Amino acid sequence: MWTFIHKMGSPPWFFRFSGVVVQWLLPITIGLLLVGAAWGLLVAPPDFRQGNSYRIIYIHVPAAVVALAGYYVMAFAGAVSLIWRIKMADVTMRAAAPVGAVLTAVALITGAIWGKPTWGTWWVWDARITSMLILLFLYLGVVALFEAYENKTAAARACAVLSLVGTVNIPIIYKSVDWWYSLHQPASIKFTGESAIDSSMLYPLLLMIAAFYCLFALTVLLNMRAELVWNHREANWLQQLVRKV
Amino acid sequence: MYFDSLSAVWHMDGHGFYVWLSYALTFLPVAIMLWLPIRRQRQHWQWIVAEQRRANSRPADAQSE
Amino acid sequence: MSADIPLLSLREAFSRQFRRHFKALMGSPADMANPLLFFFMVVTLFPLGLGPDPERLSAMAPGLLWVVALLSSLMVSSKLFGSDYEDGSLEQLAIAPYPLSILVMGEVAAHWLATGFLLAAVSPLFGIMLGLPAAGLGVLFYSLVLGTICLTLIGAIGSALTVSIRRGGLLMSLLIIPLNVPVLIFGTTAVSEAVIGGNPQTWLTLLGGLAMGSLALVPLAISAALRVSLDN
Amino acid sequence: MPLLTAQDVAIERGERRLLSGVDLTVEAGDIWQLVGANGVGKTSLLRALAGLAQLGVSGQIAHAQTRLYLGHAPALKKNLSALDNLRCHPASDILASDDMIFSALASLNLAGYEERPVGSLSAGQQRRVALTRLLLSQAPLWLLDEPFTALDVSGCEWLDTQIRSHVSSGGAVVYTSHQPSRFGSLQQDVDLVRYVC
Repeated sequence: MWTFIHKMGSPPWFFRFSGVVVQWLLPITIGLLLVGAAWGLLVAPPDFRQGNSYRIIYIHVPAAVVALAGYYVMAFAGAVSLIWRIKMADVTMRAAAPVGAVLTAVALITGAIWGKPTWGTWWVWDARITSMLILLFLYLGVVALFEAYENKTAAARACAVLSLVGTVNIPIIYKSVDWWYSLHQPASIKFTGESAIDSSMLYPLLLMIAAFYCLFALTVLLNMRAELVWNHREANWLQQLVRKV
Repeated sequence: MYFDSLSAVWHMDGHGFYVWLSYALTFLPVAIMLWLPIRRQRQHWQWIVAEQRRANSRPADAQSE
Repeated sequence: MSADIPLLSLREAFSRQFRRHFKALMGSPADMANPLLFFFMVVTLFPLGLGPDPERLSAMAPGLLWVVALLSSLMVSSKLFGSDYEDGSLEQLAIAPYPLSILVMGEVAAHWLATGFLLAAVSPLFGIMLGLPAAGLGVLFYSLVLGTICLTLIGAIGSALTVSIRRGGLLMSLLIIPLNVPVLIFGTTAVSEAVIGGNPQTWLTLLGGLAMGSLALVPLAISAALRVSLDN
Repeated sequence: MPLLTAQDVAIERGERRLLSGVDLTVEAGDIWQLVGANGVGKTSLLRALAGLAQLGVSGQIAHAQTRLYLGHAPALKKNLSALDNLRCHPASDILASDDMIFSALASLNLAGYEERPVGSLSAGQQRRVALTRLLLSQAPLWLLDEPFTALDVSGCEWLDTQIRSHVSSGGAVVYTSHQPSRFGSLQQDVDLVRYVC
């Protein structure tokens, strides 16, 4: 285990390893996304109350779930970078932030579109959407902070501190927004929980969640590889690799 | 397959616009998100290749002159 | 000279830092008055924007007061470490033979007393101006005392992270506002509950818990962030 | 036991490597001057030796727990008096009585200026207030960044005397300057040109 982590910290080894992973992950991700989307759009039955508009759930919920998990991945990388000072962790954090921000934005946009046929309005200050919006701000803060620092090593450490503070705060934010919403909840727009979801609707949802996790991993790896090529453009191992290909 | 015809798939009992719009607005950014790093890496790779070629050809030029 | 020199006690080092910053703040009354003035002016804007209907204003007063308090706290804490960074005090703090997190807390405590606590103390006055019912005034004060502790501490993280960046002010609000959401919710709810004769204790307790948790964890984040800023 | 040891220290800033392979052992009684052209990394190395800079610094640095660092910035609050500034200095390590502070300020020709806000003093006077710290600390190791700039002749002489007496009583000094050696055979040079990448 330790040797594996140690190897992950070495750019040449990681570049080769991630190359193999990406080769497999790219077709798997695209396949999962297409199958899941087709299943959710075409095969699954409509919701008896919301009709066909509920099919947005197959992208909205996975995007939201993975966006939140992505923040924890980013913060974990930040902690590794702060404690063990592994440069690869910096690269991971930097690669994960924009991906998480895009997924959060996707969850917000699809949520808004879903709101129109369901609630009759594009935007509702519902607990889940509000929490998503705050998560988007947290992500944008990390991205903006990184861009603002001139020294990129310092930038990575500053972002690590910020994302750790955010991680501690996220459960509190989610909980407080929940309470806030339940205090002010208007009776007319109650959202039916998905606890009663039928298995014919659940399987494509699980498939799409898996697909979005793969998508997250894939884009982060691709971002990291692009970053590595740039950072190590003068390093021996990369020069040799380029010569070979 | 739940729907009977292609137009039913497109229309989705009046919800088609919302469903297809949200899928489009998901897959477009996802595609861009996948494509950008691939393009960036390829670009940098080509710069390195070009630089190596230049470095290799320079001594050869000097000899031929 | 021997290697182990009798140093100051940690408490003495902390209180020196507190006194230094407190005196410096007292020396520039304009800096202390600015957030209060800002509070005052925004409170004036609300009736102009929303109409003078007392019922409507008093219904919105808890939320309005808390949002303005949050903004004015944000405004002052964005400059918390600015002068320390520019005049070199930060370097001296970082090199001092005491834990940076504790020294920094001396400074944050002085800052809170001179801005946050002052704001809380004056807030009932603004509450009356917006027609906040008398039942809410006391809770407004208590909630702001606890709440400004959190706001100041979180603001200090933001200031520490952005102090080495030119034009860090706007960035700072982006970093800090989402982290302040729970404080705002707990504070506003406490005041609203008091107004409708409900139970504000729960929410004040939550705010107190938040303040205690921040007091325990935030100093570490501030000192880590300051060291990063010194390295930029 | 040496007051400061640096082994194989390398310094990089962003992606640029400034210095590498710096070895330095500072014993009690030593005066070291970091010599080099502008921009070579004198201040960066001094900050690294002081423990102020950590990012981009590799190698081993061990130093005494208390050390005195004077940088370009005077670390003075403009609207506090010199007295208050020195009473509550962020890095103060002794309980200095007001009398001690008064006599320290007087030895730098600052008698009569103790209670005035530092912001109202001239740049040279502010610099001397900052230097007063040398008398109000027990740190055995002094790290001084360009201490002789912005000082008049008498100020330079005062500083000269302080450094000599500090060293003779078992302290050590590391300083940067682009002026030639001031302490003759007492001091040793670290020429940074040798370590430039």
